[in-house]
Amino acid sequence: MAWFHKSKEAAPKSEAPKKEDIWTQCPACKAHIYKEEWDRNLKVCDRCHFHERLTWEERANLLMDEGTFVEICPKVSWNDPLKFSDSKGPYAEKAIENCAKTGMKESVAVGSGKIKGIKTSMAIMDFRFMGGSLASGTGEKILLGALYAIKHKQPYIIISASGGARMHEGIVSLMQMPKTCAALAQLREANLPYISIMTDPTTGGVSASFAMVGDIHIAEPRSLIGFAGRRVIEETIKQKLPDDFQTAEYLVEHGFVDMIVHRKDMREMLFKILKYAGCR
Amino acid sequence: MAWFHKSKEAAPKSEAPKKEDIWTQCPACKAHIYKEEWDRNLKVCDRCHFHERLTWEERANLLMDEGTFVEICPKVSWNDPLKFSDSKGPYAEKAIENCAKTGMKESVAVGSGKIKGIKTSMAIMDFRFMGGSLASGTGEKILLGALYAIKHKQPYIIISASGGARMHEGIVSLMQMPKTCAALAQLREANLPYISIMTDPTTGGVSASFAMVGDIHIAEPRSLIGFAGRRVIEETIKQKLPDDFQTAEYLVEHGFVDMIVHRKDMREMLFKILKYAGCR
Amino acid sequence: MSLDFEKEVADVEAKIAEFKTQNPEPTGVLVKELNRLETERSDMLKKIYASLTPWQTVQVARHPERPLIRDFIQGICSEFIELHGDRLFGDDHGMIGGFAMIDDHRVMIIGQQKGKDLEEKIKCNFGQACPEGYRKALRLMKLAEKFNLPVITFIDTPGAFPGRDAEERGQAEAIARNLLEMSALKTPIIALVTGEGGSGGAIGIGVGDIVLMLSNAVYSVISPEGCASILWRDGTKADEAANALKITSKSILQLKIIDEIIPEPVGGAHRDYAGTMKATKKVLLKHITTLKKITPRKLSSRRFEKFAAMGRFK
Amino acid sequence: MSLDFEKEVADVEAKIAEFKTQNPEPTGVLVKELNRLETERSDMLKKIYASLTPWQTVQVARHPERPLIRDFIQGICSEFIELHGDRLFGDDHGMIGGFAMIDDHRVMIIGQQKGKDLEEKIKCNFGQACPEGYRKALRLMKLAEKFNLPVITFIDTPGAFPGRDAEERGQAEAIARNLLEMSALKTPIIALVTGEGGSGGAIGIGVGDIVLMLSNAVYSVISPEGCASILWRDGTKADEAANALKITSKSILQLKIIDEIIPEPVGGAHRDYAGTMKATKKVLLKHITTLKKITPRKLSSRRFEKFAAMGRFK
Ligand SMILES: [Zn+2]
Ligand SMILES: [Zn+2]
Repeated sequence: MAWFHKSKEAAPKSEAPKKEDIWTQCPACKAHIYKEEWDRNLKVCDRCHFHERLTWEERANLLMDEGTFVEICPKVSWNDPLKFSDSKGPYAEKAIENCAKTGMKESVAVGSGKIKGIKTSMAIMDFRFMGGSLASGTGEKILLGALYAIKHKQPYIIISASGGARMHEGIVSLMQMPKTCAALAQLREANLPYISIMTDPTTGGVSASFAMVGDIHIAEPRSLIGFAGRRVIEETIKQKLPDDFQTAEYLVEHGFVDMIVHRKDMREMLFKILKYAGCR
Repeated sequence: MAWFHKSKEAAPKSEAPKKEDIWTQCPACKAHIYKEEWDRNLKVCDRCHFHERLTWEERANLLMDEGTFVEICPKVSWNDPLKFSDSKGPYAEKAIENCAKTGMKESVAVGSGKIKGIKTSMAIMDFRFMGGSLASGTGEKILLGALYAIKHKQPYIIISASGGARMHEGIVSLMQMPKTCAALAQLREANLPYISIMTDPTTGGVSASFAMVGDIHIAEPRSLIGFAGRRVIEETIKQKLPDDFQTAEYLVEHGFVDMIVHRKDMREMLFKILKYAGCR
Repeated sequence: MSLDFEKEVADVEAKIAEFKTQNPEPTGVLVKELNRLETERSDMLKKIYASLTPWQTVQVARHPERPLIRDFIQGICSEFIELHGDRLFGDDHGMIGGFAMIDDHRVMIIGQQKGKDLEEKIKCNFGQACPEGYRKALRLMKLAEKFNLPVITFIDTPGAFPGRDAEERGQAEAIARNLLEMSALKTPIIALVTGEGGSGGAIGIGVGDIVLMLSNAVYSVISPEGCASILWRDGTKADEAANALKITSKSILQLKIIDEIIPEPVGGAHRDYAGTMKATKKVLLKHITTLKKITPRKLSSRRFEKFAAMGRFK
Repeated sequence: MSLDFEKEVADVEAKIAEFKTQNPEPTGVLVKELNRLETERSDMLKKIYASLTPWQTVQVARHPERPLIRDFIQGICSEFIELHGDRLFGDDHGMIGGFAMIDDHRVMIIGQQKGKDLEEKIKCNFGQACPEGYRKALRLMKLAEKFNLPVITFIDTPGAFPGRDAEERGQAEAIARNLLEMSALKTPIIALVTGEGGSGGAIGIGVGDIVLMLSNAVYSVISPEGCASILWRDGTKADEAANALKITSKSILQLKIIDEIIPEPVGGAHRDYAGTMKATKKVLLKHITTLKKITPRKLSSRRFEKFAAMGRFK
């Protein structure tokens, strides 16, 4: 398997490799793992099966036929409708920083490409951009992805990775919930398949909108999926929650996720499902 | 209120009225009640609100504008596809007895009439005919009622009173469940309203078919409504069930009945709902 | 009950009460004095309510005497036939609904009920609906669609219930499903935020052709307290958060998220039920009449366009 | 495990086993003797299974080694992608389903799983599905409708689960809803009773364009034991009840409730999985091919006519 195409900007060759270039540490079980093995395993820990968060490029590379993924609305960007500031300063500054850090303009990349020859539209959220939060730009891009799928009679796949709505855009971010769902209603009206992939984390306003209305719901192992936060719930019910509460596996047992798919099998599974959905 | 029109065959006038002509006893709380009061109260006990089972004529009189209810398939009758006999003898004999006893040919009367001027089709089950059991004739009549409603663009109201499927007709009686529901799917396709009224009892195959797929679910107070029998459930779970288990009130709390309506208010409520449904 | 910032009004009100006790049937100069006091009270309220801070508005929106959906139904509708249950799991008392008549319009009314006394509040989960509440709402909307009835939702909730059971029964799915189905519903929908428009729990019944707010209602992606504790790392900074979040009807109208504000009587809806009902009824009737003239297909495509445009800039 | 009425077969089988132990590699006359014994066994089975009483058939249909839906999937399908959950409450292990491939046909398979060992049986509730099972089945059927996949249901259940929770979550509603929706579904449905077709729990996924039974399956409105205890007031009269209820595939075919019987190998499906799979696959493929040629609208109207005609006499 080599879904991770080599990075274009390979590290400059230095005399002796540094320690952090050779070793990495699993964020979950803290095991030390060869960086090469870690990457070969698609950032999944062999020991504890933890699935590390991926960037949107890594996901696109992982799932799409090489070089086929093309963004459809790369210019849609973050907005600051509230001129919002919090204790750490203006939202605008934070957004600009996030752009610089990620090379993205919003928390999602939306485009179209091929999975083993099947054309599909795809929205890929990226947790690095402000925790993958759902804001006006995110909602707009997800909507444009749905409209593109309708126009080109393609299926739509959304990969969620989000802590929820972006408070900094206030009520405007809340409205991205109905907005994205309204777009998916149009997709349904056009009788096109919609696959929702939930990765760690898929919570709050994202779980309560586009992530939960798929024809098929797939989750990566052990992803956190839920509406309210664990702490809020524990405060409400004055009880400790079980350890596996709001895990992908828990969601399967409670009827909200069709299947858990390991990252290495995701591309093949999507291909199979798209075939059942009649796509070619 | 005088929904109960006088019986055509009034009792022959004798010198002194007998005790049982003056008094009746509530089957639930055993209170002694003047027969006149009992009838005036539509066979509802003032003391414990028990709703005594009614004959189909009583229901038709109660709900329909006087003289408007006309049966649409009075000739459809019971059948004996299995040539069934049990320890008490042939089913055919029992069925003939039930016909004689009730003046009916099956456990339901189906017709069309008016509720305060609004034309409606209506199926009225009668518990006297073999416990209101669902058999081939019952299913056929309920289906014909739906088709009549579709043909004449009328709403459809079914009043259930049944212990469930009639074993004596074996698999044929089981097939009346999909048969009646298929008819109601046709009614839905025609965009016509369907109101299900559950009276005591509405259980087994009747609760698991036409009774439970109404646009609106109305129940008479304290009616027994459920799928499996209390004894079977208690044997399965090795626990006593609460007293109010499977009562109409319990069903409201669990989300399966829209409202409980006292017999005396039923006609007015149906009229109101039909107005909301756009009928005239 | 008077709020913090109404202290001086409370003083005048106490004076009025005392005056009335001492002068049960005032005449002449005493009438004049009473009028003066009442005018003073009214002017004070006008002044205070004309310049409420966002955080003060939150307190008005949450006022324990603020009219609830059952008050609106009683005040606006000549008939209400309550319908119960989601046909799947239960009947949520925190989300009610049923057929109702407003003048000669038959409609379906749906909304959160917070509860008046403690017993009712507990029964209603303080207006925090569970998945079965959102599913009941959807069932009733689908029924309204079949029967060609306009849907009117009354929104008043701190949020969807954040309980373990609610989570396990699919709070997220239930809200998401409603958003999708409401956007495509083929009958008019009017959504009115009467009190607290709390996040996903509010929008879960909030996808309307027309979206309205009472003037002192608030509508927010997160409670000011929640926002403060996350972004200011200090729950007591709720007033700052309330400012920053732009949650008042005026701000929300400016952001083009709602279509119209229904003005409340002087001193807030809780001070004058009748006036609130009258104002609300008038605006609802206007929109019902207009929306009924649009074909169902056109309605749902307009509704899509409306929400698609929210948060689309330049 | 051999059944009561198979005593003499068991004796011969014991002999064969002993013979094989004593003659691990038989030649000449010994081969002949072994063949003789196996022919004897086969003839006995043929004779017994040719004239099973209805009550004996029930025992075969309930045989602990009878193939279950997961066996059929493994034996018939080249691919199976299981889908979980009803998106409302839970994932019922007693009702499973998913995408599957039979030769080059993509289909949706749905059915009750009774479980093999005790642990699995408990997890599956012995094949007695709960409301969430019926709702999962419906969700998958709707998905199949959207994706244009034929639905194949495998029916094998003593009945829907008669538990308190199942009742409270709407066992009746869930089954009724399926009956209505299946009758109108716009994709082919083939229903196959593989073992026990137990009452409402069976028909809850049994509304097919084509309804099939394995030859030793039974299909009944009530279990013979249940019927006996009600109508004979004696649960041990199950054999009489089984007779009277006409629950064998032959009787049900005569009553025109099913379209075709799939013959099982000699001695029942549990004695020859491979033969059972081969026979089942052949019949399924025939009907899939035929049904795929019919338009969805035509299919659902034909399905309505089919069930409307059941129990219509003269
Ligand atoms: Zn690890
Ligand atoms: Zn009584």
